[in-house]
Amino acid sequence: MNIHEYQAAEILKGYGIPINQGIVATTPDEVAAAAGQLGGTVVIKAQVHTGGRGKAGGVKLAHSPEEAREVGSRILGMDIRGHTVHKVLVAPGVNIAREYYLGVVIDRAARGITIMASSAGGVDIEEVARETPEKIHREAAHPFLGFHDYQARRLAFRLGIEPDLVGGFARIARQLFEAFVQSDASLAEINPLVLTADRTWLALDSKITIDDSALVRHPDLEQLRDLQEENATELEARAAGLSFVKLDGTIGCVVNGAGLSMATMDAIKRYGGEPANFLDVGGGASAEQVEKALRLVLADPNVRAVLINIFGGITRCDEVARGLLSAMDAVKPTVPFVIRLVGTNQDEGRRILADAGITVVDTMPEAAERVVAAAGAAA
Amino acid sequence: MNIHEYQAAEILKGYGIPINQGIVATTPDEVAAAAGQLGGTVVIKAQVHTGGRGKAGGVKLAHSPEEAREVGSRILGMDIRGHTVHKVLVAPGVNIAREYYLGVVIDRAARGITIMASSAGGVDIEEVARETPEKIHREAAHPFLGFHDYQARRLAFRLGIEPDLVGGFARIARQLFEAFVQSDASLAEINPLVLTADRTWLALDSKITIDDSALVRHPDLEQLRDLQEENATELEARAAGLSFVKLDGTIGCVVNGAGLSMATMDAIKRYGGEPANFLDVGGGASAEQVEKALRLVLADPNVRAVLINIFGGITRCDEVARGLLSAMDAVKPTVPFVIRLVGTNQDEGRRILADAGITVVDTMPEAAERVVAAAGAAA
Amino acid sequence: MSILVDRQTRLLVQGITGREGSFHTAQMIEYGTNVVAGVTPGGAGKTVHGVPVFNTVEEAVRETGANTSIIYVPARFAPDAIYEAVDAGIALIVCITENIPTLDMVKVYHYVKQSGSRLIGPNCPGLITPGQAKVGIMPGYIHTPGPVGLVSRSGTLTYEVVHALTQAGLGQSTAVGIGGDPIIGTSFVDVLGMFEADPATRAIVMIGEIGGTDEERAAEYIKAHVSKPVVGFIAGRTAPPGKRMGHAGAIISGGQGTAAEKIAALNAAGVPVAESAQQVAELVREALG
Amino acid sequence: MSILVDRQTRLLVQGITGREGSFHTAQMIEYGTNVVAGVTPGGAGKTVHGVPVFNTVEEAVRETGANTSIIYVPARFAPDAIYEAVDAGIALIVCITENIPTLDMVKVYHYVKQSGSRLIGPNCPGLITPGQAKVGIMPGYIHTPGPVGLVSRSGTLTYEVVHALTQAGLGQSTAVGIGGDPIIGTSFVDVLGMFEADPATRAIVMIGEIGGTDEERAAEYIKAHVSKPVVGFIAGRTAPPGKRMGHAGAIISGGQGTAAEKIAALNAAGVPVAESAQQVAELVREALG
Repeated sequence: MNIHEYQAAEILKGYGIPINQGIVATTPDEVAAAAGQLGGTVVIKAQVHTGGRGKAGGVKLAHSPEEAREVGSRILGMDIRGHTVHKVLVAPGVNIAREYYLGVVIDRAARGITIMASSAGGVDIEEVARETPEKIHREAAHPFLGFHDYQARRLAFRLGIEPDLVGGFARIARQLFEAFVQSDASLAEINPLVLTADRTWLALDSKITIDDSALVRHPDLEQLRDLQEENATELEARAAGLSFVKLDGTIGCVVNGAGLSMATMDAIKRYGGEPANFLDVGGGASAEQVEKALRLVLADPNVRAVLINIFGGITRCDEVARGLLSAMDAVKPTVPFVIRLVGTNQDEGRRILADAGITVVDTMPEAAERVVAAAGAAA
Repeated sequence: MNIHEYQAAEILKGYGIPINQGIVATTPDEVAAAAGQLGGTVVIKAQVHTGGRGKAGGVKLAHSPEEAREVGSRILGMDIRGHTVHKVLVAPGVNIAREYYLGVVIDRAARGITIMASSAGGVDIEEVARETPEKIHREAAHPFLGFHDYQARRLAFRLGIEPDLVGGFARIARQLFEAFVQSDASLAEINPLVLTADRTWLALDSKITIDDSALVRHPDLEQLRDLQEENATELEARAAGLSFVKLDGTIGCVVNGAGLSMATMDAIKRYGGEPANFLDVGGGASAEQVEKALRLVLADPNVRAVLINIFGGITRCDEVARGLLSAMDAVKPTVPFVIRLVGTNQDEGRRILADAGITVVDTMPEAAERVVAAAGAAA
Repeated sequence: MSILVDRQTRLLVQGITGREGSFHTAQMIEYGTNVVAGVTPGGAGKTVHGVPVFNTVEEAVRETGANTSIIYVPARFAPDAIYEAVDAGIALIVCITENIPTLDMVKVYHYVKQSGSRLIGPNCPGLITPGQAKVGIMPGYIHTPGPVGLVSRSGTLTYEVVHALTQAGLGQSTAVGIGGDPIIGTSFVDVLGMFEADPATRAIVMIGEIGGTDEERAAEYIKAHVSKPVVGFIAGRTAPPGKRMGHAGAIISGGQGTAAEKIAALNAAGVPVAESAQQVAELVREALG
Repeated sequence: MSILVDRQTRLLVQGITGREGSFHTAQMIEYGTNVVAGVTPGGAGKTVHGVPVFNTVEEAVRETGANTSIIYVPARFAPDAIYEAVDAGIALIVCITENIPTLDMVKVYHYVKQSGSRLIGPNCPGLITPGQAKVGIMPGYIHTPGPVGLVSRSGTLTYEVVHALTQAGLGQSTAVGIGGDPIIGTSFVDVLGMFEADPATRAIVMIGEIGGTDEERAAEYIKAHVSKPVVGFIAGRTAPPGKRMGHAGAIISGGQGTAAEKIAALNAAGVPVAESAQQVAELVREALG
């Protein structure tokens, strides 16, 4: 789960990290009031769950409440990579001497947690990783004991930080690690972590992503979810226990299993179609799940055809067929659909569907080819 | 550091353990008031840093505030193994179905933490360990990951606890472990942990000992220190950075090093004397430390002679001799003393002391023999 | 021959009295798996489909000689169940449970690694040696004994491929679902090494998906250490970056983990990557000559 | 020959710029120890008594080939210093620091045990191989090379015994102070095994004290594995139960750890236990014939 910059900053503050305390505003008036309260130059930052805010014009300076109001009115409501800006963070301007990157991530290859730091702060770290990888320094946390103090100091020394500033940097690195672990994060980063002109450390921008599987034990973090930021259909799917991702194509997919769902999308693409979604109804493919899934898929006005691809495993195909029929009956799809049903008792299952006038195809390539043709015809 | 039962109970309560909430009282009137407030039968328990309270008459029931006042007046001021009772805990009477022992200790042999449980609760666990060791069940905590849930359940199953009560027992075991770790304890035990007649779990009596070396990071626990419970001289010694233990004999000891101090006490005993104290001035034996040490030792009216035993290691004996002289000069001991000084530059050191009219003996046996004789003559 | 599970498997089911555990116990017994014990705390004395239930894994092992365990307990309790199995000396632990927090798995992974046990999963369908033992939730009947070893991060997609292989007359030595989470106990490389060493396996199918770099590592490993033919299949060519595609581990992040990279790595290691289950079967048939 | 430290020792001092670290660095150099590096975070570029200082142990090892480390940092920072030394591959780590919390040491002990390093201490005087290397805070001049190996939980009491041995013309192979804490990296048993294997050691002196059961284990070990003569000395016959006698580890608790039990165990293993340092020397002389 993604949370906003200002929420991440509040979490980090709770672990002792010095943050550049700002004020959240949702209207130009609030932006002006915040700027007035903070005084001097302020920075106004769009709060959206996507990167590249700066390049998109979502981060701007203002030197007076009036200017802040004007900037705020431009940023609020702006679209950044498909995300509408509903909130901005108004924060004091900072006199920056140097900028660093500090991040904690799950390192899948090492099956552990890695702490990363770079003197190339304030820019996209993935770009740094690609272009000047030698500028990123890494420490692997011990799986049981965590991030040793000496490792935090070693990062500071490798960044060339002066002896009198090493302690402060190392403390923030350890606090960030602690915040990461205690929040069950999959990412926690400060970018930039700045050294101000008066030689103090300040987290200017922070980002935290929470492990979805761990949210159940963090009801406080679950509260930070911004429903405005999430796709309505994805929210509905999650509530229904379905795994759904909205895409831009025209062919709706209802599949059991995540890998099979992806493979189905790939097959559609191979035959020249564009999937409208990823949708995993789960291994069992019960009638209720399929019905919910169909409703969600058909709610997308872009959908011109639907491919239902079910591998009957433990659940027999005849049962799946009956479930499909009742689901189709309940939903009454208005676009063409192609059903592929394979597995235990597949002949019986297909006969049931055939009796209802529904043709079932045999292989995934065939199903993909047909649904792409159907979507083309429907266009 | 030892803390009182009522303090231990408060700590355990903070970790979610159900305790038998009582009221601390320091006067018979307070005892009566507490009994009135709690209503019904109460148990009045002496709060002293020693075991065997029950046998000593420090734990009694009372069935009315009047009886409680009477019982309180008998227990308050009582001496239990050399500890004067200044406080009692007045707690509600409990309808006990079964009693268990649950404890967490440092297991030196395993270099780890061991969780112990027994169905022989409410009695001295060391006695159980001696006489029916098969009644004590143990689980070793993982040094990094701690006490697994399954281990807590396994203890419950081994104790023959019914399935519906296993969860509650296991939870308390984990909470006790957590309290132990978070408090840097060397011992945390609930004895007895009772199952009440209405099948709920209740910690009736608890004990926690804190690792002295860890107190520096637990200022909150340091606050629990009961100065009335500690020997005044030991407190003064600790404040001066000396390691001092009061004993019952007549020969004061001032030694550098813990092992050498014990060996010195042993030597005194071997020659028929009784040491008045253990005292380690530290490896360096500076003049200030020796002076403080001498003052502490001489403050004990039982002391009839003093043995100063210094091994001059890194610190040269001539320096130690000068320090000793200035310390003796400042303190002006009124009882005979024997000095043994060995090590670097010992001849020079002894010459300095001889010039001041002080004889130095060569070996520990000789020193012990002389000081025992001196103490006998002084008696 | 085969790998990991066979007729010597003496299976323990952790969470046997739960809905999933009980259902799949019946299915596994029906397939012929030797299910010797179940564990549910407080369940001692019961039986489930004729299988005796114990309070602790230690007791179950002592009483029944169980050497393999399959875990169906909820995510909250699954790490503890794995620790219990490891500490009781279970050699092979298969964890079906989904949604175990990643930071729990960091500890579990290294705990298992330091022990003598092997963990398959979590969030996996389990594994099967056709005709001998099914330790998982896959439909047994689609499998048939034969020379093809399968290793996969996916569930139904694996069934799809197994089905295609069986229909094409190509049986399987063992099919291992290693799981769809970011951190799993047994990787492609581990299983590839076992298939390489297994005389019954003559060709290997590896089914990957987006996320992580385990397929790339597998490609390197194949190049250096695998002499048997390997056919690949990678799901998620069309998946967008930054979106979790069902499995917690199926996500392209930081520009890493794309299907294109994985396919390129496999091709560079001489592994053809199929575009459908049917094509997997064709490529395997070609490889077997 | 000798054990643990000798002319090949390349010593690193962690906490070299502190008062203790600096003082003892001078003392060790004066004794002839090859002190090659020091570490103090932020101290890189300095020298202390001619020894170059580095920011990290890793750097010090890379630049100087240090193979042994002695730690003089305060208790708060000592566990981290040990972790750093272990992770940098230091083979022998000697921790002088006193008052490290016991629960920190539980973790440190097992961390070191799982590594390739050995830890001596904490709360120990260090160790010395007379005439070759002094890695500790003991007065070097009282030692003289010879055939007696010493292992002790104590500091000044060891000096006392060494002094008596030297005065009696009995030199030492190596004298190891293992430390007075409840949990220490290296036990009597470990050092006894090394002395047994060391050709230069012909007799062993073991100096114990009240608390714990390590002396009892040592007695069992001696009975089973030590062919060389061993002489014991146990401090604390007169110590009362429940009172910490200076050392955190010197406490009789739960009826365990009394001097009487330890002496009985040693006697039962054929080890005579002396009542004074002079008697230790006499018994050693008798044993050496």
